[in-house]
Amino acid sequence: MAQQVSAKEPTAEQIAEQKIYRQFGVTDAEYELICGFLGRRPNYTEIGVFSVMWSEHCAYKNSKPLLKRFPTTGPRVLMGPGEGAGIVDIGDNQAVAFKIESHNHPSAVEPYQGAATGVGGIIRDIFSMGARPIALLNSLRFGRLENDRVRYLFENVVAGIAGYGNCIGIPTVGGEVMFDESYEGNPLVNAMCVGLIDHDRIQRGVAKGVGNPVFYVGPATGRDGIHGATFASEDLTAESEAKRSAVQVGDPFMEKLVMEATLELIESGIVLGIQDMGAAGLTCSSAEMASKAGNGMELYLDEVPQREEGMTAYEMMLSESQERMLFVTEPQHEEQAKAIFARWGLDCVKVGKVTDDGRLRLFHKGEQVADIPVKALVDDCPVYHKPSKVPDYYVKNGSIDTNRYEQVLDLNGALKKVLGSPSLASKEWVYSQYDYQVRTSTAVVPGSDAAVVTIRGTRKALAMTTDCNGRYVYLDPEVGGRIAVAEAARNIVCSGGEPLAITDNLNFGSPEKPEVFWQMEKAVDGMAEACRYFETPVIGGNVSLYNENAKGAIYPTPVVGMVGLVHDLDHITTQEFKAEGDVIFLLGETKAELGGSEFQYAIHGVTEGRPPELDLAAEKKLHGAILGAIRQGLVASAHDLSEGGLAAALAEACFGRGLGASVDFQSNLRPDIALFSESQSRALLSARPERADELAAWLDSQGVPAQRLGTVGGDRLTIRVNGRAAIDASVDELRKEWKDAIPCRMK
Amino acid sequence: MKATVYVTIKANVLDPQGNAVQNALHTMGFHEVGKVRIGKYMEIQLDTADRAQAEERVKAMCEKLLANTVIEDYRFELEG
Amino acid sequence: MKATVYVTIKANVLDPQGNAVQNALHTMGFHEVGKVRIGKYMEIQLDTADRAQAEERVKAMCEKLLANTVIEDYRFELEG
Amino acid sequence: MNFAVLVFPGSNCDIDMLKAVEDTVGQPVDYVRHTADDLSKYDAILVPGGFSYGDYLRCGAIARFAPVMNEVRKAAAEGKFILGVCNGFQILTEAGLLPGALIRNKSLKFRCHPVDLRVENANTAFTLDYEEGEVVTIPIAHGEGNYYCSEETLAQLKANNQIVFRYAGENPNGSVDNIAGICNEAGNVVGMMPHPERAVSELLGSTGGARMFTSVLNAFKKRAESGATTGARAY
Ligand SMILES: Nc1ncnc2c1ncn2[C@@H]1O[C@H](COP(=O)(O)OP(=O)(O)O)[C@@H](O)[C@H]1O
Ligand SMILES: [Mg+2]
Repeated sequence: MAQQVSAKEPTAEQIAEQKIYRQFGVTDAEYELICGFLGRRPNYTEIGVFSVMWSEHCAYKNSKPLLKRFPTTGPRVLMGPGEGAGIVDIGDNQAVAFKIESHNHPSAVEPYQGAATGVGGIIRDIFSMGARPIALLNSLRFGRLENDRVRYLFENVVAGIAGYGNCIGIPTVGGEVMFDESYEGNPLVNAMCVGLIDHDRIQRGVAKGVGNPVFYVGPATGRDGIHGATFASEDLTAESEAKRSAVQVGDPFMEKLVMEATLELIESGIVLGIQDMGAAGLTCSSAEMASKAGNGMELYLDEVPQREEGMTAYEMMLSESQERMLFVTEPQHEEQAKAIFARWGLDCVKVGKVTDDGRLRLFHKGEQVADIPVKALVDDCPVYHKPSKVPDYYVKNGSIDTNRYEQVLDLNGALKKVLGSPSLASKEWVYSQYDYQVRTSTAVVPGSDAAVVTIRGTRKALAMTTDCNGRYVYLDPEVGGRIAVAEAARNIVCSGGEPLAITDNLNFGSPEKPEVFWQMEKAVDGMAEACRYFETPVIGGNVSLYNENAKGAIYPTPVVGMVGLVHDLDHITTQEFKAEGDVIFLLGETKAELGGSEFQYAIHGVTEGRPPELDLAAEKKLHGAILGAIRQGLVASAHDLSEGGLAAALAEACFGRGLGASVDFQSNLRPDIALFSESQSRALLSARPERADELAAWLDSQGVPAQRLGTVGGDRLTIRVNGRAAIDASVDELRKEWKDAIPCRMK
Repeated sequence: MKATVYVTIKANVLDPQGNAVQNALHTMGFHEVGKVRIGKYMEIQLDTADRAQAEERVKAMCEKLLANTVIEDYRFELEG
Repeated sequence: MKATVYVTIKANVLDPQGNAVQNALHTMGFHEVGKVRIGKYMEIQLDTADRAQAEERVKAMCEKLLANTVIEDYRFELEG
Repeated sequence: MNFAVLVFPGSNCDIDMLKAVEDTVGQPVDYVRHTADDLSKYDAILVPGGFSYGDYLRCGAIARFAPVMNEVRKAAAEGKFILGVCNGFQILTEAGLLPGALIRNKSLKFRCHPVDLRVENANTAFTLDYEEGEVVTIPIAHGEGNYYCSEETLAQLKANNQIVFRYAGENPNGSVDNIAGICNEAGNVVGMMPHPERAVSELLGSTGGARMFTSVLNAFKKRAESGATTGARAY
């Protein structure tokens, strides 16, 4: 093929001879395959395009076999995995679109921009479906706050999320933050966006209609976030330094304009296909859109708006400059589309054409610089079934007795320590930096089990949460995976919602390590099983692998983002006790389960043994019972039991309104174990005294074990176990430990 | 002694703020305006007389705190 | 031509960012650091050759947009 | 009574403001874009929160040059009712319609939470329905809400009773004299950092802001009854 490449770029021959493709993460075998698809050796642009399309991020080459194990369909699912976001029906021609995505590695390098662009990316995934983004959540993991770098990362990741979400005007309504050595040097930053859409507005990323023009919208393309390997082979001269890939910087103001204009464009009904430029930028969006339509695409790279001089085809195709979109419309709608964008002060530039030959062809400076079968890029990446091996630590943990710790007698002290552990402590320091109320639809603000966002013009609302306890997953990936789904569902149910579906973010170490691959397999199996059981299919997600630090892989952390439907505003329920005299019930069974608990970590300084068990049947029964009780108006407050067990849950329920409680817990366990065990499938409900008997009868009829613990009132939390004093502390004093834990460490 | 520190966004890194100001100046009729880049300007009083040491210390401050060297460049002057 | 604009916070106006940086530098062991003031540093490319006119135009940009004279002072240099 | 809610590129509390008008007083209300050159139809102009032009350079600095601001200036001079909330307040100070400036929060952090406000002046068009000294709960959500003005300006604000709201509890941003909201000398232009439009229903946490909307409707009615159409303190 006749072609001109910049003098600096290696030729196809050099790429082959010097095995330059290896620097792009392309293996020898993959390189041979690529040569086969092309019928010749790839040039520099082509190998670049292949390398990003065949990366784990785009091709899921190590995780595809696992993702197939997830249930992805259901009566409500309108769009499953594969598009920007999954979509679930919520009735009345309305649907909810949501997805989660990670920005772990960018955030480790530049926390503010890494987190900000992570938020920007997930928002584009939602509005490119035609959905109006209505809420954001984020799931974060860091090392211990005693470490300077960890505090720097935490401070700036939170600021970056706030900076982007606040500016664009989408409320950040929930999430989670946990701290553990395991994440030191490799923080996890997962962002989730939820949007609302009418059924007939759903868009897909398809390049429909041979001959139709392809348009580019958004800011000019710079050398942002290009494959690190690119310049690694060059000597560092001043010139190459200036050309080096730059950190992506987010511009939420630009994204706000692009979002409003895009939604207006979609509303006008002239869009045939649209996709955002996320990972692998122009390459991924063009190839995927062509592939889904079974078409090809030509791109004229000279037309692509460029921020810097002298950009090569390779650089333009791989750039990850933010806030850009690609869409296809019919030629006669060009002016209309341009007018819409102009109203928002944006250019909309024709950069290509849909073709019928199934090839992605790139033209630059009068030459064809790439010619690749689209199918090879999108569908033909080899899929690997990595070897899997049971890790030694897992076997060893099987024989550890987590009840062998000496009994803790100072339970007041233990509760304070657990409440003051940053993972469990109040996250107000985080969420008070987020505008969680913009759009005036947030009915349950951060601080309860799940956030609840109302849907204007209806009596309905959406409950949403993210959950995953990496310690449990580490100790037993299958059980931990199940618990992640179960806990998310429990949070939704306690807020008055019916769980609809999940999106997941599989954060793991290197899949090349058989022990890590085993964790992935088992976790996915556990999650898949729970999703089937609760009828909450997986409608989309993201995989982030190679999360490793000097000490090895992070805890396996498959974050679950779940959305539930609150059928009526009257069902919205929060976790805090509401009034003096209300009767407190504990639902579920408490067993001696300290493995992976916050108590084990905070008091005994270890994470070992097996995590709590999860009985799917018991869990589902619990959900039905709670939701039924809420719908009958029997429940004043509902709070699921999770980290910190019964003692922490009672304390948290007291904090909201500063109301105390006096309870007596009947248990045959040692008091410290009884109060801090993290047995699953439990929740605390409170009811007006006059409804208490009715609630008890209802729970009994549902076959859910329930214990009447005591009553709400006063300004102290008093817990007895079998009539014997265990904890007695003022709510204020406890709240101080819980509230100050993070701010004090961040001073 | 006084240190004056200039922190600028690296040449190839996007400067949304600079872009917005550039657009605003155009809208206001300042058509002669080309690229606008916005950085920080800091004045730091130093209680020291040792210039060589100050040089080293200010460099350390820049690297550690004042500039984010992943996306920013810096330079400084000492005076007095 | 290039204009370099310096926008500084007026002496009697609180500079929360400057104070925070000052405290942070102390905590980091830079005890010689006295007052820290943080302003803006802007580089503006100008497509003009007329220096006197540029002087006047940049002054107008500063007064109108680049500085808020309720809280900020500015000065600028022209070059090239 | 006709309400306008201004929309600048980057405004994001425009919807909330419009819905608040509908939900509290049910009067006709329109979005009016930053390019509009005629506000004569409107009796009240609401400048909503958000991040106009990304809040780049300084909050509200660029928005102040939007074409519609000339009309806002005219409307202010005519004595029409103008309320700037959060970014709207910042725009009004940048535009010189209100004295002072809003600088970064002392904590350097964005802060979003409910605050208690004391009503200091219950005579403005937007606070008629409150009692002087009354404490109401209204949320804030800002990173640059630290009100600053010179001592002379502060003395004038006090002398003219231009301080409309003060933070009653902890001062969340370090503002001079705990100021949360002020008005111009004539009392027809009010700016405040807290968001009354977010406090109009129990479902969303509080109703402390609802009376700002009923107030201005009452002010409008009073003015209509008295026959006055323009001028300071005409209500
Ligand atoms: N990163 C975050 N962003 C926003 N809200 C958060 C974040 N982290 C925690 N929260 C909020 O704090 C509350 C407590 O969180 P968490 O302890 O994880 O709850 P649970 O154990 O019920 O899942 C929740 O309302 C949650 O949404
Ligand atoms: Mg919970």
